[in-house]
Amino acid sequence: MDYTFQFGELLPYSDLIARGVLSTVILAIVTTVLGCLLGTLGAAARAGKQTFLSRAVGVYVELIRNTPFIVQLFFIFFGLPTIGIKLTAGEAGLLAMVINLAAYSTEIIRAGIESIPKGQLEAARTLGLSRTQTFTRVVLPPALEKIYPALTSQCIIVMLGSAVLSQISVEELTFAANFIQSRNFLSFEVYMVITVIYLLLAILMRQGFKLIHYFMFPNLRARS
Amino acid sequence: MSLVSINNVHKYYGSNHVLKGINLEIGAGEVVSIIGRSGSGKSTLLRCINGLEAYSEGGVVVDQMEVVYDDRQIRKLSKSVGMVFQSFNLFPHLTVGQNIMLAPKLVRKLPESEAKVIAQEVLAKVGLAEKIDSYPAELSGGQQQRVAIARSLAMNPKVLLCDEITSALDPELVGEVLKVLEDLAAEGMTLILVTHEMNFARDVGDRVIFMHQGLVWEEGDSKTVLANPQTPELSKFINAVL
Amino acid sequence: MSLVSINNVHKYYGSNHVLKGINLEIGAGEVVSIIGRSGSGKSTLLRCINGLEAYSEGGVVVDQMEVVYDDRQIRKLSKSVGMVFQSFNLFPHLTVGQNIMLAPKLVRKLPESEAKVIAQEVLAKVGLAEKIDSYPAELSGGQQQRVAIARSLAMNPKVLLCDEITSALDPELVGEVLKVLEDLAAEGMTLILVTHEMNFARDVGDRVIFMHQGLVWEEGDSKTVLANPQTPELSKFINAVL
Amino acid sequence: NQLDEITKRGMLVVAVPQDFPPFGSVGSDLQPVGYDVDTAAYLAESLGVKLELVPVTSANRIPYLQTRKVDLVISSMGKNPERERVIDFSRAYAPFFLGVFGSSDAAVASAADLAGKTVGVTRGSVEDLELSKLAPEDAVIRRFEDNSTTISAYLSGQVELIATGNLVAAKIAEKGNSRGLKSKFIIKNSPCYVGTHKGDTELLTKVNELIVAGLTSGKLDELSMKWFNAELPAELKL
Amino acid sequence: MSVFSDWDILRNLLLAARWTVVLSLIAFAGGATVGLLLTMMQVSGRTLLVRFTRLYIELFQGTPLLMQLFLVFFGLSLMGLEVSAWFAAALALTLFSSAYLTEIWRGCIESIPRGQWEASRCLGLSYFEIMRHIILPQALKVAIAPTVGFSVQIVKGTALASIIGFVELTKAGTMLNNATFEPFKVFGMVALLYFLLCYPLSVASRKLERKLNVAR
Ligand SMILES: Nc1ncnc2c1ncn2[C@@H]1O[C@H](COP(=O)(O)OP(=O)(O)OP(=O)(O)O)[C@@H](O)[C@H]1O
Ligand SMILES: Nc1ncnc2c1ncn2[C@@H]1O[C@H](COP(=O)(O)OP(=O)(O)OP(=O)(O)O)[C@@H](O)[C@H]1O
Ligand SMILES: [Mg+2]
Ligand SMILES: [Mg+2]
Repeated sequence: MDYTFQFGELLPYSDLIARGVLSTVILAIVTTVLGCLLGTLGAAARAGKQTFLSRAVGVYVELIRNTPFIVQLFFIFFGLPTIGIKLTAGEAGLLAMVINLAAYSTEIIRAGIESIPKGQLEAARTLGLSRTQTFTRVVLPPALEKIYPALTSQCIIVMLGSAVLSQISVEELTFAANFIQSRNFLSFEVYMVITVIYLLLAILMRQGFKLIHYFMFPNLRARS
Repeated sequence: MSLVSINNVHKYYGSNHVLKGINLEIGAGEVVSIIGRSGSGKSTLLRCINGLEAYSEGGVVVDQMEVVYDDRQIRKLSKSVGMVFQSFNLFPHLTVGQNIMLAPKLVRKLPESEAKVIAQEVLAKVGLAEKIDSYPAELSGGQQQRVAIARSLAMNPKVLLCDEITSALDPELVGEVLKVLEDLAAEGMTLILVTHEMNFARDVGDRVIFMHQGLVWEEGDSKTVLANPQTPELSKFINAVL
Repeated sequence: MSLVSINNVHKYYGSNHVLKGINLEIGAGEVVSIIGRSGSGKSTLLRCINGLEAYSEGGVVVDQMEVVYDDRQIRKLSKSVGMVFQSFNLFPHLTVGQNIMLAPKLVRKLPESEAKVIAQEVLAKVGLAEKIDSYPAELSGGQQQRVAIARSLAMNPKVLLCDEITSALDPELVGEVLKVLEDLAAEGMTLILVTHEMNFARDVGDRVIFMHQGLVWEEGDSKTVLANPQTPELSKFINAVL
Repeated sequence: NQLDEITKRGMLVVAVPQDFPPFGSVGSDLQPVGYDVDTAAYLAESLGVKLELVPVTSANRIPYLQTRKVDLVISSMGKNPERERVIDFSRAYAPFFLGVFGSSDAAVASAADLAGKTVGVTRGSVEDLELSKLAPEDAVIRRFEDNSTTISAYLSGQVELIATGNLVAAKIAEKGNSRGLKSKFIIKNSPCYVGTHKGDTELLTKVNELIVAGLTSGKLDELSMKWFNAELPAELKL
Repeated sequence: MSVFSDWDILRNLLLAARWTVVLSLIAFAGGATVGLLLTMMQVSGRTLLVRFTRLYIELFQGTPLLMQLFLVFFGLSLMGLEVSAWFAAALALTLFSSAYLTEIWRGCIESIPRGQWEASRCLGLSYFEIMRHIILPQALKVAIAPTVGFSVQIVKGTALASIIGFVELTKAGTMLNNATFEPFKVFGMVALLYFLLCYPLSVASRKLERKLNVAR
């Protein structure tokens, strides 16, 4: 190998990288919050009786889960304007990420809801709790607790998926990588560094989720 | 007038005829034990009394309320009928106190402070006052079941239904739960228990109901019935269990 | 010389001192019941006898083999010590016959035909000869447990360890499993049972060992010990269970 | 050396654009066609070897060359000092005027007018580098991965203006899209060069020879007529 | 310049979809092979092997597939290895899918109750025999549904190979969009084709899962 690495050449771009990290982090946070929220609503619709709504949510989930993220992104960014819906690159990217996470979290949370023993529901009913009260007070918290690891992983997967947003000019972390690469041609160095940053972000995100878990589920804390 | 009145109740699961015309009158303060083989319809009967299951025919009246399988009605009923399950069904994410206070706050609309007082009262009654801030997972099975009883009591029911509430417990923990039931019976609570604890049925219960193939096969004063079974089915059952 | 000899065995889980110096000699043909509260160390003791668990101190000798926690040794030991579990642990993907023949073929290196003969023999012994081609899921709990016993017997062990093998069964199925044990005892098999079935311990067992807090708290002839407990702990335990 | 290598394997591997008409685009069978493609064919033919085309984007064409995935880049590539540090350039083989283009109603006549406007450009292209220097602070430059995305972004209305080559713009306008595409101002005259791996001197010399030959023989003029509807400008032939 | 009819678009997309399928199959085969190896390492209980697998999984699940593609594609070349878009895509997808498959399979093996191990050990079976006769046959059955489910992720993952210039369904889509400027139609068709590839797999996975749950 006759190649000398020139990681130092990246220093002038540290600003750009920092900005990329910031947008990736913001995208990840907003997506996580909105996606999980929508996912909960979707799961609630799916777990109830077969209605038009629950079926519509089902179709949405299948559509999203069975097509690649990048195609969804292109469709939103390039396709929707032809029918009069114009979103900026940032909006399009965020929208794509949110509908993606929402679809996956709908399925994950639904699985959690279905794993709650019927006895819990019956106990709540015999105590006189209404349907909504039963769902929010008795079913949802332990359901979330059960699927928390799966949800964490999915949120991280979607965060990593944001790398693709660079394709439509969203200035996130991969955009920074590609930009620097297009200026100094040090592709390997750049991608190496950015990959490590993604790894750190993923680890950080997992830790963050653990921290939230700690406060959200005090019963588990008590047990350990 | 009787507190629980069951009138020719039939129940089908698909084509499976599970209850084949049950008639029962249970007065306030009675302690009734329901015994019988697995699949004889004991749980189904209990679930028809509190509206968890819709019966197919006949009628059930509890505390002058017609029991129908309908959310609104079950809510109303929940103030008169408590139920304790074999598998406790405590809410794992809530502390003992929160488990107990949940329904009084949401259904009886009591303020936190009053609910708390009630929780302390009922916990004291089952001998677990000091566990109010523990989580269910930190308790033994017997303690969990006692909390489940306390949770039902917090709604101040007129009748408590218990479906094999000691079957999931280690033998040495059974006693502490039965003790609580005994105390409740002594205080005059109406109890309807599905149970395999023959000694308890005999010593504490007033009446025994032996179910067989969806029918009340034999019933009467508990000491008499258990000592002198009239049907071969009950004799056989008693021999198998004891 | 005794078949199982346990010499000052200690066991820690982390800082939890679970067995605090157990000494026991069990002769060939003896039927020994181990009783005691949950957490007193009964299961742990059994698991130290067959090498499933490493003990921290002391020594266990079974059939003149030192029991050490080591794959090779457990393999050798498996020819002398059988074990039956509370939860049966049959292999769900194998038929009853395959369940039984697996170890004879792999460990004792018997040819298929011989293993088959053995399977038929042991199944007949537990009264399930006709179930040889069923899958475990097709059997009742009592039948599954009898298959599990047959599977152990197929290795022709000198001593059979049973850990609460009737606790997971519906009350009316307990009898059929105890019957099998009784037959085995009558044939002279050495049995060490952790059990809550006091009647069985008294009527079939030779010796009762009451464990408490990781110690052998009281032991002796089963009828004597159960009729005249010497310690308040055993009295209390017997009252709770009966 | 690389020239011998090419002769030995009997194959010239060339990076060409496929999203940059008229230099390189795809026919209905998705095979690349265009001026660059024909130029590559001419070089291969003159060297007496077969031709293998590798479609690239502006962003990845230099890495392709650096990592020797291709022998030559003939991809409407302009020259600048940054690039000259990492690869070598031949003499120019095609004209190229970089400009900013937009619909007729966009009031832009110079770089200064870009203030507050959104301009799409292909990341890493010469127009990107030049525009990044010229554009005022508050102009929004949207950088896309490749020319096709840049063009799509303009056509779907995601950007108001794009910076690209005059010939390319003409080709897009030809498509008859409702937005139209008028020249606003010229950024730079940046003719196209063939790129070679740094230090492949023999290959570079040979390529230069062949380009000169093509210019004098009229071969390249012929291609220019075919793809640009005009002869090559005189200064290119000097 | 040529004019594309709707049929031309569809025809080209269908032709390109072949490569999506081929690449998916290669990635799955590669991922399954490496994944099997890693799973064995992980359940072996050897500290060093377990640590290595954990690191491997952390690495490939913690970084974007896109970056893995870039690094393989440009990185290996720098080390003097000839890397085609084909090879790079296949390798990156193999690394990516093996990491996930390892996790899935380890979960399946660990889902077999401890009692099965203990009963087997009491019967005198060796570690290898227990794996071979007791654990793997049961785990295999559990693993089928999630594995088929994950294959959807592989098919979708191949879409990213378009970014390093591999002409599969997505790349053909962008090329056609560029040639026709009908993004709604082109990407709509692309999405539809992916859906037709993936949906049957999703349904199969769900059916299998339900069937196995009933069987137990
Ligand atoms: N949800 C259900 N759907 C269909 N059949 C049911 C359902 N619940 C109970 N059954 C059937 O109804 C009959 C009576 O069941 P039930 O649970 O009332 O019996 P049980 O006397 O409580 O028995 P156990 O002692 O096992 O609890 C059984 O044959 C059972 O299979
Ligand atoms: N794998 C383990 N890790 C840590 N602690 C354990 C483990 N197994 C058992 N213990 C602890 O060891 C003690 C004795 O457990 P053991 O299972 O032997 O009791 P036991 O008498 O069999 O009780 P039970 O009647 O509930 O089966 C208990 O305090 C238990 O919590
Ligand atoms: Mg029942
Ligand atoms: Mg035990």
